[in-house]
Amino acid sequence: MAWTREEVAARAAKELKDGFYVNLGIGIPTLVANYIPEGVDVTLQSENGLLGIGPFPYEGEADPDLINAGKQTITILPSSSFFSSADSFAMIRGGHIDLTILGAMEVAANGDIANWTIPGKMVKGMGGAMDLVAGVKKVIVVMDHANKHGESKVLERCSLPLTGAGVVDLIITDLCVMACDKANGGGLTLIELAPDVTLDEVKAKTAAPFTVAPALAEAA
Amino acid sequence: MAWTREEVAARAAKELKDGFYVNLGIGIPTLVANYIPEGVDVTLQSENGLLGIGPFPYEGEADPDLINAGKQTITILPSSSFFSSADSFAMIRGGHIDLTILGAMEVAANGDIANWTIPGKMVKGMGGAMDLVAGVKKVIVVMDHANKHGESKVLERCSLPLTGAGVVDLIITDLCVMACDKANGGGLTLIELAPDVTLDEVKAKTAAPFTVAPALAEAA
Amino acid sequence: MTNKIYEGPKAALDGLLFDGMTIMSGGFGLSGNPESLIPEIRDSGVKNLTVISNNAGADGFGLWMLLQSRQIKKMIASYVGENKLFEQQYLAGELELELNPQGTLAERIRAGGAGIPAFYTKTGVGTVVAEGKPVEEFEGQLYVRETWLRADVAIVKAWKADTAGNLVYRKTARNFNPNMATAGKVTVAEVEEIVPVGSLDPEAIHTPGIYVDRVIKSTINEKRIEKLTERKREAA
Amino acid sequence: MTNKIYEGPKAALDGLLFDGMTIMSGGFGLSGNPESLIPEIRDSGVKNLTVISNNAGADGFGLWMLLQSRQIKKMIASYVGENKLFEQQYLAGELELELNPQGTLAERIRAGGAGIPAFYTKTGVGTVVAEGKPVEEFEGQLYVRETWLRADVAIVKAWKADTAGNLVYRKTARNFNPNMATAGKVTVAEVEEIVPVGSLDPEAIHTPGIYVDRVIKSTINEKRIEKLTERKREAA
Repeated sequence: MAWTREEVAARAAKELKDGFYVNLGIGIPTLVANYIPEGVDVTLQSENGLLGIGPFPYEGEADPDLINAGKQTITILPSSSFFSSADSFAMIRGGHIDLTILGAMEVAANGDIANWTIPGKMVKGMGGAMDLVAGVKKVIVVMDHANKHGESKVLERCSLPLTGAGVVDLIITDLCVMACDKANGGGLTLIELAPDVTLDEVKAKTAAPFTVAPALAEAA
Repeated sequence: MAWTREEVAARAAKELKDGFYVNLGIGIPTLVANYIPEGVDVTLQSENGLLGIGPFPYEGEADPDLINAGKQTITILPSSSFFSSADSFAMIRGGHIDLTILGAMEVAANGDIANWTIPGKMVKGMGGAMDLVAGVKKVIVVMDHANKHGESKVLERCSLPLTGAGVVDLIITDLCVMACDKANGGGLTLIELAPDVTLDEVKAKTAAPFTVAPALAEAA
Repeated sequence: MTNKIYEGPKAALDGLLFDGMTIMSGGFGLSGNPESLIPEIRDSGVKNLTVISNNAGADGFGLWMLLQSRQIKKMIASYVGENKLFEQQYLAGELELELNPQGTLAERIRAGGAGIPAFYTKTGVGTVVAEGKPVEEFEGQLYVRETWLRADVAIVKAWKADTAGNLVYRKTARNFNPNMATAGKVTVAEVEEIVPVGSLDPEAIHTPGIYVDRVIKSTINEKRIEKLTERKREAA
Repeated sequence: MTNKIYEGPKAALDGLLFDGMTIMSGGFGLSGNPESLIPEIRDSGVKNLTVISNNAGADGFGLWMLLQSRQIKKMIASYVGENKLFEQQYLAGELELELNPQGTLAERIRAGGAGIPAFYTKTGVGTVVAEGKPVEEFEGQLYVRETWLRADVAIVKAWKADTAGNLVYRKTARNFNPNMATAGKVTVAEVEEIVPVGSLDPEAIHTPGIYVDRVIKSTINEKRIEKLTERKREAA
């Protein structure tokens, strides 16, 4: 049985370590904040200029001057600090954020990611995504394994314009978890399967070569 | 009669305009603050991270955490603000300071200035001087016209290592005031003489070609 | 001191606007926008603007006004989603768009204010953003060279100004505003409150007065919320 | 949260020091120096240090201690005047010195923290500072390319820290400290007071806690004044 959106978020949350500074993208990544493991204290950065995102405000207490990068109203914590956009991206570009979790339209075996544009169809812009994938120490992609046409979003090479080249460390989909060896030019390793999802199913639905982690291979 | 140090400072102070942001170097330039004309409000910047230098503290009130770039204890004004060294030099390099007044060992007809080192003799460093001459909108040099050996400090070309190339706008010495046409590659024009100093005296004591402003030429 | 306080948006922009000029406008989404100055630019009728701003406003609000009036020739931004009018004009070829990664945009603006004509960043290497730009290796990694951005006029929104032009911003409404304040040939700030010098903590000034030429009290301060997200209070 | 508060200078530097390492040390003159951490580095006996600091201390004080103990192999600084010991060692060829314009030094450190391996500046063009470096024209003016500076450890002095590592500095003792705090692989801060989270104004944090790995309360906080300048109070 494939993982739900919530389960994918929960699985991603297991990658959080105590003391981490983390930037969460919009969509499933935002849900990760709901599954931070007990005893793990992470600080969430919002690239519009906040370190230490708190929970959503109570009804009637929203402040238009206090939003996250997804433009949602939020609150702060006692440890929070505000800063400018240039300072915020100095923090991101400078490698000070431990982990970012982002959605994607395509991810490739070489660690490339495409998540910002479909030429001729979508004019939105990359926002801070290119900075995050280039600057953050560890990049995790959470997404459906296949698009709505049933085609694999895990590819040998991306077909869409890239957000970043050779930047992805880990891919968490509704079917499985794959590690990408970006330091060595790429190469995917299947390291975990969703419950009742088989290796054969992943093989059938993945348009990229991958190896299987020894533990999983034995189990299969 | 040549100008005294104080008179040179007073003459330099005439270049201050209302609303100017100004950085004053160490030595005679610091004295300029004592001669700011009536009705002219200038804000003094200190490159160690302060905009709005106040007077020296009253006896017994000096604060070791509040110094100027010459490491003298100072005070602040109600309009003052503190910032980091990088922010301070962003302000300087970015062309936001209207005027800087600096001392020099040599100035050349092409606008070059040397004021930071004598090879083999002096190991101190340039501090912020190179940033100031490169970044500030208008650069004024105040100095003795001759060194202690009686040799002109106004030269055709500097012999000492430069602080900046083609950066000086105005030279105020104990003998005279000379403008430098740095925008057009240099060229000095004598525009003012100290009382009782003659054109011939300046010619004799200046090791650089210069033209004489029409008003002065007529008077001569 | 030359007086920096102006009586209203019209006075504050007087003499500054001309066709073909470049304007920076602070804000992230609809947070921290110079809400009073934008309509004044619209009313001035100035044309062929290049506008540098992270976003392009949203339906009926912010820079959207200058799109609607077709005063913008080119936008330099990082994200223009959630703006149908923008998409229409762009796809119809009526609008030029230069998309920048948000951090590159912020740094280019900072560089403009700091006298740095170019710098290298890892952001965008291997993507369309790096096309046509020098790419160079430093310590075994590739970086792309980006250049500074400066504007004829920067308009920013702050929370408070003192009469010397010192500014403080409020919460995440700070965003691009302090960086843009440094990168305009002339910087005009609108604020919620103008206070006497000495009222602001000198240790906590976000924009020193040297960067601010003209200040007005905001005449429009709507602060529209784009995505209201709230939680219920637990029962006692 | 991992605990950032350490019991003293020795604990705060434990495991961080090694021969040949690069250390950044905050301060301008004797203002804002990490006075407790420097003697601890001396006592550790670590050798062949490259030290990046605007100055090199003054007689008996600050980095002077590490010169005296001959632990410094190379200084990167903007001004080392008023320091006879430095001059002696340098002229005797016992010490390497890389002089940087102060603003270039500050910006190189900021660039190190901000992931910018190189940038262009007008400062130093046509001087020895530009020798051997690429010089390029932008918009009709020449600029020299400078590279980032980073350190194995940055030691900084702040006024207050909270337990999340957020720092605020005091007056002009701020200087290079916030920039260096961003550019160390590990950053150790000594402060006059450690306060609970929530005690510092989130709008006025100078160094967000993300940059600070270890915090101690200063054990030495002498703050020597180099040039006492005062004025007399007018008679009443």
